[in-house]
Amino acid sequence: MTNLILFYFFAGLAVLGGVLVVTMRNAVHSAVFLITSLLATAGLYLTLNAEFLFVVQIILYVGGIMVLFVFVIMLVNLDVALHQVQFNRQTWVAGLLSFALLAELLAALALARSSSTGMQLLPAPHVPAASVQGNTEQIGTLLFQNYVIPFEIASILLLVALVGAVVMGKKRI
Amino acid sequence: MIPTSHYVVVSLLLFTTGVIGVLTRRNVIIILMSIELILNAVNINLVAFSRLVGSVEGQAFAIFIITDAAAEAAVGLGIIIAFFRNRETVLADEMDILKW
Amino acid sequence: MLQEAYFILSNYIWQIVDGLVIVAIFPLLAGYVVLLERKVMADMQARLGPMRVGPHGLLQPLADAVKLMIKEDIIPESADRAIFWLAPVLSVFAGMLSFAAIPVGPGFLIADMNIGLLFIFAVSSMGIFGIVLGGWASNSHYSLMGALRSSAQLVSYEVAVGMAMVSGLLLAGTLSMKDIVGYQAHSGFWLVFVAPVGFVIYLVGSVAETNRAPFDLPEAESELVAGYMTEYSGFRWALYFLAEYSNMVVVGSVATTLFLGGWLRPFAGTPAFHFLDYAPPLVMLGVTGYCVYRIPKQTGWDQKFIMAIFTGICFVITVPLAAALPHPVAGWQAGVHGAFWFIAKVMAYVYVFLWARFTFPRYRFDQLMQLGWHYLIPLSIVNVMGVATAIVLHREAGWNPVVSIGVTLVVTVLAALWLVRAGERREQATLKSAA
Amino acid sequence: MDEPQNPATALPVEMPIPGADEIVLNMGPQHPSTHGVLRVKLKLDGERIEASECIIGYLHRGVEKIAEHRSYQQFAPYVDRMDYVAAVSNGLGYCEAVEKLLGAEAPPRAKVVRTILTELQRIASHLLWLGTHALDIGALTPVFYCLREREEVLKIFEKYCGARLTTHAFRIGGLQYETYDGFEHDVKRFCDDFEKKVEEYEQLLTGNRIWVGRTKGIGILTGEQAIALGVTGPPLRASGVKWDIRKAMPYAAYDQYQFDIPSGQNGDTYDRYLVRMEEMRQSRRICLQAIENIPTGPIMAKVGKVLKPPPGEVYHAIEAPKGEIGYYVVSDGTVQPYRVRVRPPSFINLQAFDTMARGHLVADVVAIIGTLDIVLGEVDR
Repeated sequence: MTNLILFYFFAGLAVLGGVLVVTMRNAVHSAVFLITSLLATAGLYLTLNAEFLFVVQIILYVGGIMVLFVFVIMLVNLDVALHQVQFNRQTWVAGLLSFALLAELLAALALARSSSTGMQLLPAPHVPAASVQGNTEQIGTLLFQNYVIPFEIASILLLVALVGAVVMGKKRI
Repeated sequence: MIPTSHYVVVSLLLFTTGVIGVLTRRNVIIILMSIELILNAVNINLVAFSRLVGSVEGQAFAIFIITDAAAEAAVGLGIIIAFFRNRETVLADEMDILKW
Repeated sequence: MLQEAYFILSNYIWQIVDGLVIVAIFPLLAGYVVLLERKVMADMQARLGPMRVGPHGLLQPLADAVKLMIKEDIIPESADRAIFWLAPVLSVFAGMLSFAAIPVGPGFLIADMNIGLLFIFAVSSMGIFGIVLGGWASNSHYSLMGALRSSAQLVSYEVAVGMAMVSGLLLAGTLSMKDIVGYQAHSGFWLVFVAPVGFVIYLVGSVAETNRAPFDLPEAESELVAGYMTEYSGFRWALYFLAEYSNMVVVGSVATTLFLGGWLRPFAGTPAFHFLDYAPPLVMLGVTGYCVYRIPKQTGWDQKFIMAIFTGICFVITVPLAAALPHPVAGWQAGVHGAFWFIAKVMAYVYVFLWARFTFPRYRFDQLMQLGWHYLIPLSIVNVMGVATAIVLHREAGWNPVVSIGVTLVVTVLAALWLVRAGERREQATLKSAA
Repeated sequence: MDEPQNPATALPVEMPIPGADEIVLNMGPQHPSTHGVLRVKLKLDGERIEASECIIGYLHRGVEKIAEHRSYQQFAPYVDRMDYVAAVSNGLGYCEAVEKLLGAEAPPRAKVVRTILTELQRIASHLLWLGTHALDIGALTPVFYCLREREEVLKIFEKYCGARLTTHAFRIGGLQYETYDGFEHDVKRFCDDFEKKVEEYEQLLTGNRIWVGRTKGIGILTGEQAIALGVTGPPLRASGVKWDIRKAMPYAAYDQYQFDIPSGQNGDTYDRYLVRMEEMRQSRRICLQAIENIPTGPIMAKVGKVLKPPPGEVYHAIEAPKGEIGYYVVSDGTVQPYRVRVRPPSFINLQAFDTMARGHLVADVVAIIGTLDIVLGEVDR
């Protein structure tokens, strides 16, 4: 019961935040609602017992990426931009197509639930009985044993992105 | 225990919102933010299914996606800064000369 | 529904009580840190400091709070009202939420999360938004520059602070705040003696993280007026202020937990030092005695009365400390003694902050970044590798712990010296090219 | 920032296309570290200064104009209010200028007492400078120590003439007051204590890495630049030019005493700091020498009650704590000066601000304003 209330709270906040990100005129407001949405998502992770991901989401997404966004929004002076038209001309087409996509995906989900041959989404998830290791240790073991090469590749990707960002941000190269 | 389908629906909604944002907004920064929303929707799915399967691999994948998002944001915002410095705009449909 | 509520209440009643106590005490503590700061500052500067409100200014925090609350609340005309409102709240929210994971004493904490330390790290990283958004929403150049500075500063120093924490975590092998202290109790050594370099990095980094002098550039008074707080007044300003001092207490608590043995008494494992258990009640008794001695010296019955009340408070604190004797190892006895040592250590840590503030000039922004990126971050990485090597040498290769730690420590310190030398050479080169 | 572009206040550089991080920042007139009501307009690239402009006049009181409607003696207190932290030096310059115009000379005893008081004033002024400069750079504590020492000097002034800040200590022709009993003792005690105190300040700041980092290489002014800009006082000497009016054109009783002129090599903020610290020591040395042997005799020359200098003009300059303060007095033979023009050191030193500030960061602006040691009362007059 409590879990369900929490879920609906976080889910509603996440979706509402997402919608406001897309509709807000001012980029800083969009960023604030994106932060809300991301935090709500972090809450969703908690309801899924993924507490390490909860923390990672806050540290990396909220404390890292979003700071970068806000930083750039402030550097890029948007006083002028506020008075410009915020949406493209193809808004309606795009909106319709997106809703069509949503309807399609929802239909697929509904079909999957009803069909017996489709993917079994309905059965209650089987959670292993309280595992000896905590969530953090499990992820750590996984990352540093099974996925150590992807992990290193990701770190190189970050390094490349770092260099790229520095080069892009430089005035004269 | 909340059914996995609930999470999938939330993820779908977020995903669609993100897609709408990417397709309709003119401001590149907001487009980037919408991409973050999409990535986030994917993460919810991954974590939800990871619980369904009963392993944490999905969470590990989510961490990779967050890493990707960070890299993408850094480079994307770097490009926006560079572009703004030269062209004084952050609107996607004004970025139309391919080379400057 | 009701059953569930009852279930929650009955299972978490102690957490709720602890939470109420901690949430009630820590803002007060933050207020009194302000008084402490002013008194310490006055002492270092050959003055008396606040003396008017209450005997020796003891009621000054309350007076300040009342004054700030009834002050006119000004929102600049061209400010972004919603975000202007949101920003200070966010700051305080981040500061206060961190208290949830701080173990004040054994069994005296709100939530024993197995990701406690990361949780605090995450929540305090959210505090950046309070500053950045506040600076942006004020629509003033000074505020904006303060905000940009602080976001750059916090993001850079977070790396060094995080790495310093990692060096402690590697040793403790857990993220749970409670277990970290448990590890230190078990091993008999505070981590500061095992990973001193990590502690120093954390000390410097945490000063920068809390925007305190000599790293208080976001609010550099002489340059940016008050940085991101320039346009704030009254209660909103008080919220920022509260956030800053709560953050000081939070970083002090983290340092205490991670490096200084948390609630442990000095020499907790050595029976020969058990007499130290008598120190807390004796210290408090001494304070009480001093207060009694000061009562007749106050001018006016009101001052005498307030002094008497403070005497009473000190005595009330003394009683459970004394009652917990002679062997405070378990239950509430351990809790009160643990809380005493914990708060004492936090205050000592905060005192270092104040001491630094009144001694050093302020860094310039590029120097600050240089210190962070050229010295602290490389050093913290070297330190993490050193600690990891020490652990491997001890646990896998079976070396003597003292030898393995000593060797890696020497290497780390050499690396630090090399960094400093390289930095000096670079500095001279730039000076030469400038001239 | 959106004010109409007034050509007089427009930035002295052409504005290129404003980039992503170029802003114009207005520092002051109400700002904690512009030392009064100075307004500095900065054009910033990020935090780097591309151009700057000082806008003054917020404290203009028309001191020079007032002089034309006051008698010579009546005007003397007004000069105290120009550089209000070094009132004694201002008064000395004015009194000596008028004495020169009259052809009178103060008696030896008055000269020595004037020297002592002026040197004490120099110490007081430098102490205030040190405290506020350190405060600007972020060291909160030295200012209180400095004010504590300055208090001792002000006490001596108070005992001597009843005023602490705007003393009006001297009269045209000498002194109005005889020194009080124990004057020598007070000065001697102050000088004896002061030796240790300077050491204390140096311990706090001179070797401090942050202090050195904040001041070394900041606001460099070469000797040629300094001379070209008319900079005088410690900033000039820190640039390596050994020019001190006390030695070059001795006035009062300076020719009787031994003292050195400290000078620097790099002309940066750190050197100016060191020069001023050394100047305080030298001032103490002069005071100690002077206090040993104050001649007896009258303290006032015979100049009469009504001063009517012969028509003519005179320029007299002295070395004030902040630099050369000069008085150009024109007499038309009446009881009121025809024109008094003051050459204020702060005003002329402030000219060097733009030269010193370009290429530095916003944080350095406060260091540079601090190191120039300006007093807005004197800049605007």
